[in-house]
Amino acid sequence: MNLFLSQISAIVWKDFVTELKTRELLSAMFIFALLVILIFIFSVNLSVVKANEVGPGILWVAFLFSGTIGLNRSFMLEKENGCLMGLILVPADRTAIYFGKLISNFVFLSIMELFILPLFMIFFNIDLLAHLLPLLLVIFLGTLGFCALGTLLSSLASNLKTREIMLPILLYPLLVPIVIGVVRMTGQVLAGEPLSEMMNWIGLTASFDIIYIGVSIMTIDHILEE
Amino acid sequence: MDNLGFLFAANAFVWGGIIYYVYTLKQRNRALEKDLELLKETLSKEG
Amino acid sequence: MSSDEIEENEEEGNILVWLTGLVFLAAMIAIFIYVPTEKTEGVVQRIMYFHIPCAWLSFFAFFVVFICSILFLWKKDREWDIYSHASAEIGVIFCSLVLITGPIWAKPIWGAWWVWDARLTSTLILWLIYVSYLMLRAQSDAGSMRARYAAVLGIVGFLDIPLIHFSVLWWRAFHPQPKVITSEGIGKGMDPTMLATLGISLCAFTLLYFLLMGVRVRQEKLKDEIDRLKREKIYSS
Amino acid sequence: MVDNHNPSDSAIEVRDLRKEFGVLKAVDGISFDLKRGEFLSVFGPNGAGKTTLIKILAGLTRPSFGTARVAGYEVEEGKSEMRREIGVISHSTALYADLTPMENLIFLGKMYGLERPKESALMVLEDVGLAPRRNDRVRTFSRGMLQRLSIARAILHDPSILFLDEPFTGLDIHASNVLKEQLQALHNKKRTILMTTHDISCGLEMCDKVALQVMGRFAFFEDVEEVSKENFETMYFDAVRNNQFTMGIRNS
Repeated sequence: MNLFLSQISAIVWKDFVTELKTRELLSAMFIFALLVILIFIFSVNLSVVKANEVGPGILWVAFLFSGTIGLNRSFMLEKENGCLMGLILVPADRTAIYFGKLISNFVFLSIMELFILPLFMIFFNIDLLAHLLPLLLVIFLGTLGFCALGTLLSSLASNLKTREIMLPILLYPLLVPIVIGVVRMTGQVLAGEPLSEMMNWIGLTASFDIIYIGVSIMTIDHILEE
Repeated sequence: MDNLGFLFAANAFVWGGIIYYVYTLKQRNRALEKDLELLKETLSKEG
Repeated sequence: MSSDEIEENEEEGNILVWLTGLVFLAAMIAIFIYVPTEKTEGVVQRIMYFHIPCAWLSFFAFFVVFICSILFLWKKDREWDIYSHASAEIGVIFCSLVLITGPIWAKPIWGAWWVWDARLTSTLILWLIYVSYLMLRAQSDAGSMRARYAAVLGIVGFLDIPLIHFSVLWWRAFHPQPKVITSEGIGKGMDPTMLATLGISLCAFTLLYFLLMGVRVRQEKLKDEIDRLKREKIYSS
Repeated sequence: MVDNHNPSDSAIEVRDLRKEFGVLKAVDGISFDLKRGEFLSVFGPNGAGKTTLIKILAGLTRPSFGTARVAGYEVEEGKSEMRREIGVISHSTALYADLTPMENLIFLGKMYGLERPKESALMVLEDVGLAPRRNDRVRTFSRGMLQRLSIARAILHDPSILFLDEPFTGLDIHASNVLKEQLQALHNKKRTILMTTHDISCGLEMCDKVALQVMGRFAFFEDVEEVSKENFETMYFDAVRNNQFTMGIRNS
C-alpha cells in the first residue's frame, strides 16, 4: 500500500517537475481558456442577455476546452519516446498509473481554473466572493468528473493515429450529464441559492465521478496493455 | 388533417434506411467473394 | 466452420428471412389498413408504428454491445468482439432512423422539426456516443487493441445512459415550456387495435435485428477465415 | 507467491507460446529454454513477431496459449515480482525529454520502490559514463548518449534478465560500439540477455545461442558454436526475401 501511494506521488512529482521546467501546459491552458471566454463575449450581446444567465455556460465551456488541451498534452508527454511503455514495465499496479495521471491532470486543471475565476468575475461583473465555497465545491465535482473520464479516454486515445481529434469526439458526448449539471449548479449558486436546493444535481455529478473512477479502475488494465 | 406527405416521407426513410444497409451488406459480401475467388485461383495455380 | 455447419446455418437463415418477411407484411397490413386513424393526430400518428420499434431496436442493440463488451474483456474471445461490432453498427443505423422519423412526426404535430424534449435530446446524444464508438473502431488497426478499446468504450458509453437520461430530464424541467405532449402520451389509453399493431411491428423489427446480426456476423467471420487462409498460404510457401 | 517461484537454473522457459487474435498470429508456437547468464540473439524478418515475443516475456501483453516462465515466475501471474527481475531496452528510449538523467532515474527508482533512488541513480550513471552530464536536459543528448542512458534506465533496479528489442537501429558506428561494450560488460556480469536484431555480425559475435524467427515460429535455434556465419547468412536472407515476396501478395 505504501509503495502504491509513493508510486502515485512519484508520477505527480514527475509531472510537476516537467511543468516547472517547460511551463508549457499551464500557460497554454490559461491563454486558451481566456480566448474562449473572449470569443463568447463577442458572440453574445451582453447588453441584451444577462451576464448571470450566460456566464456559467461560458465559464464551463472554457474550462472543458482548455482541459481537453491539457489531457492531450499530458498523454503526449507519456507517448513521446515510449515512456508509457516504460511505465507499464514498472512493478506497479495499473491503477497507480491511472491515479497518478488523474491527480496531476486534476491539479493542473484546478490551478488554471483558479487563475480564470478572478478574470471571469471582472469581465462579467459577477460577485463570486459572496458564494465562493459552494462555487468551489461545484467546480471540484465537475473537474473531478471531467478528469476521471478524461484520463481514461486520453490514455486510450493516445495510441490512435488521430488522437487529437478522437479525444474530444469520444469524450464530449459522454460528458453531457456533467456539463448540464455543473452549468445549472453554477448558475444557481451565483443566483444565491443554497446547495440544499440542488441536491439532485450534486447527487448526479457525484455519482458520475464515482461511476467513472470505478469503471476506470476496472478497465485500465485492458487499456494499458501493449 | 391531411398529412399523408409526412407519413409517406417517414415510411420512405425507414425503408430506404433498411434497404441501404442491406445494400452495403451485399456490397461487402461481394468484395469478400471476390477475395475468396482470387485466393482459390492462386491456390490452384500453386497446387 | 465445417461445411455442414455452414449449410445448417444457411437453412436457419432462410427460415428467419421468410419469417421476418411474413411478420413485416402483417405489420404493414396492420399499420396501413387494419388500425384506425387516431383522432387528434390524424394519419401522421401511424409513423409511431415505425418510430417506436426503431427506438426499441436501437436501445436493444446498444444493450447487446454493452453485454458483449463485458464478455469480451472477461473472455478475450474474438467472437464477442464481432458481436459488439455488428450490434453497434445496426444500432446506429436504427438510431439514425429514429432521429429522422421523430422530426417528421413532430413537424405536423408540434409545429417544429426539433424540440429539445428530454427523449429527443438523449437519443441524439446516444447516437453521438455510438457513432464515436464506430469511429474508434475505424481509426484503429485490426487486432486485440482495437477490440479492447472498443469494449471499454462500449461499457463506458452504456453506463452513461441513465446519467444522460436524468440530467436531460431535469434540464428541461427547470425551463417549464408549454408541454405539447407528455412523454407518456403515446402509450396511455391506447386502443387495443393500436396496441396490437405496435406489437406486431415490434416483433417484425426485432426479427429484422436478428436477421441483420446473423448476416453481419457471418460476414465478419468469413473475412477472418479468408485472412487466415491467406496467411496459411503464405506460410506454406 | 513463493509457491510459483522456481529457483531452477533456467532464466527463461517458454513452452508452446502463442499470441493470436482472430486470424492474426504474431507468435505461433515457440518453445525454448535459456539458462542464467546466457545470451540469445533472435533474428528474423520484419513482422515475424520478434517484438511480440519480447512483449509477452516482459509481461506487457498476455499470451493466448502456452506458458512462459521468466526468472522462475509464471509470466501471467507473477506480475510485480517478475518485473523487478527484468529490464527492457528498445529503440524508443522511454525517457522524459524535459527532465535530466538524474530526475528520470530517480522517478524510476521511486516507481520500483528502491530504498535510495538517488544513490542508485548516481551509481548506474557512473557505470555508463554519463555522470558528468547528469543535470543536463535529456532533450540535448545525442543518439549514442541516449542509448547509454536507456541502458542505465534498464539496469537501475539491477535486473537479472535483459530484453533488447533491436537496440542497434538508428545508431552510428561509435554509438553502436559503445552499446556493444556495455552489452559485453553485462554479459560478463552473468546477466541473461535476449536480443532481437538485424545486425548479423554483431548479433553472432556476442551471443551464446542463435534463433531465427519466421512467421511467429523459431525456424532455427542452436548454440552459436554450431553455426557457421555464411550458412546462417544465406538462411536469413532467404527468410527475408520470402517474407517480402509474401507480403507483396497479401497487399495486392
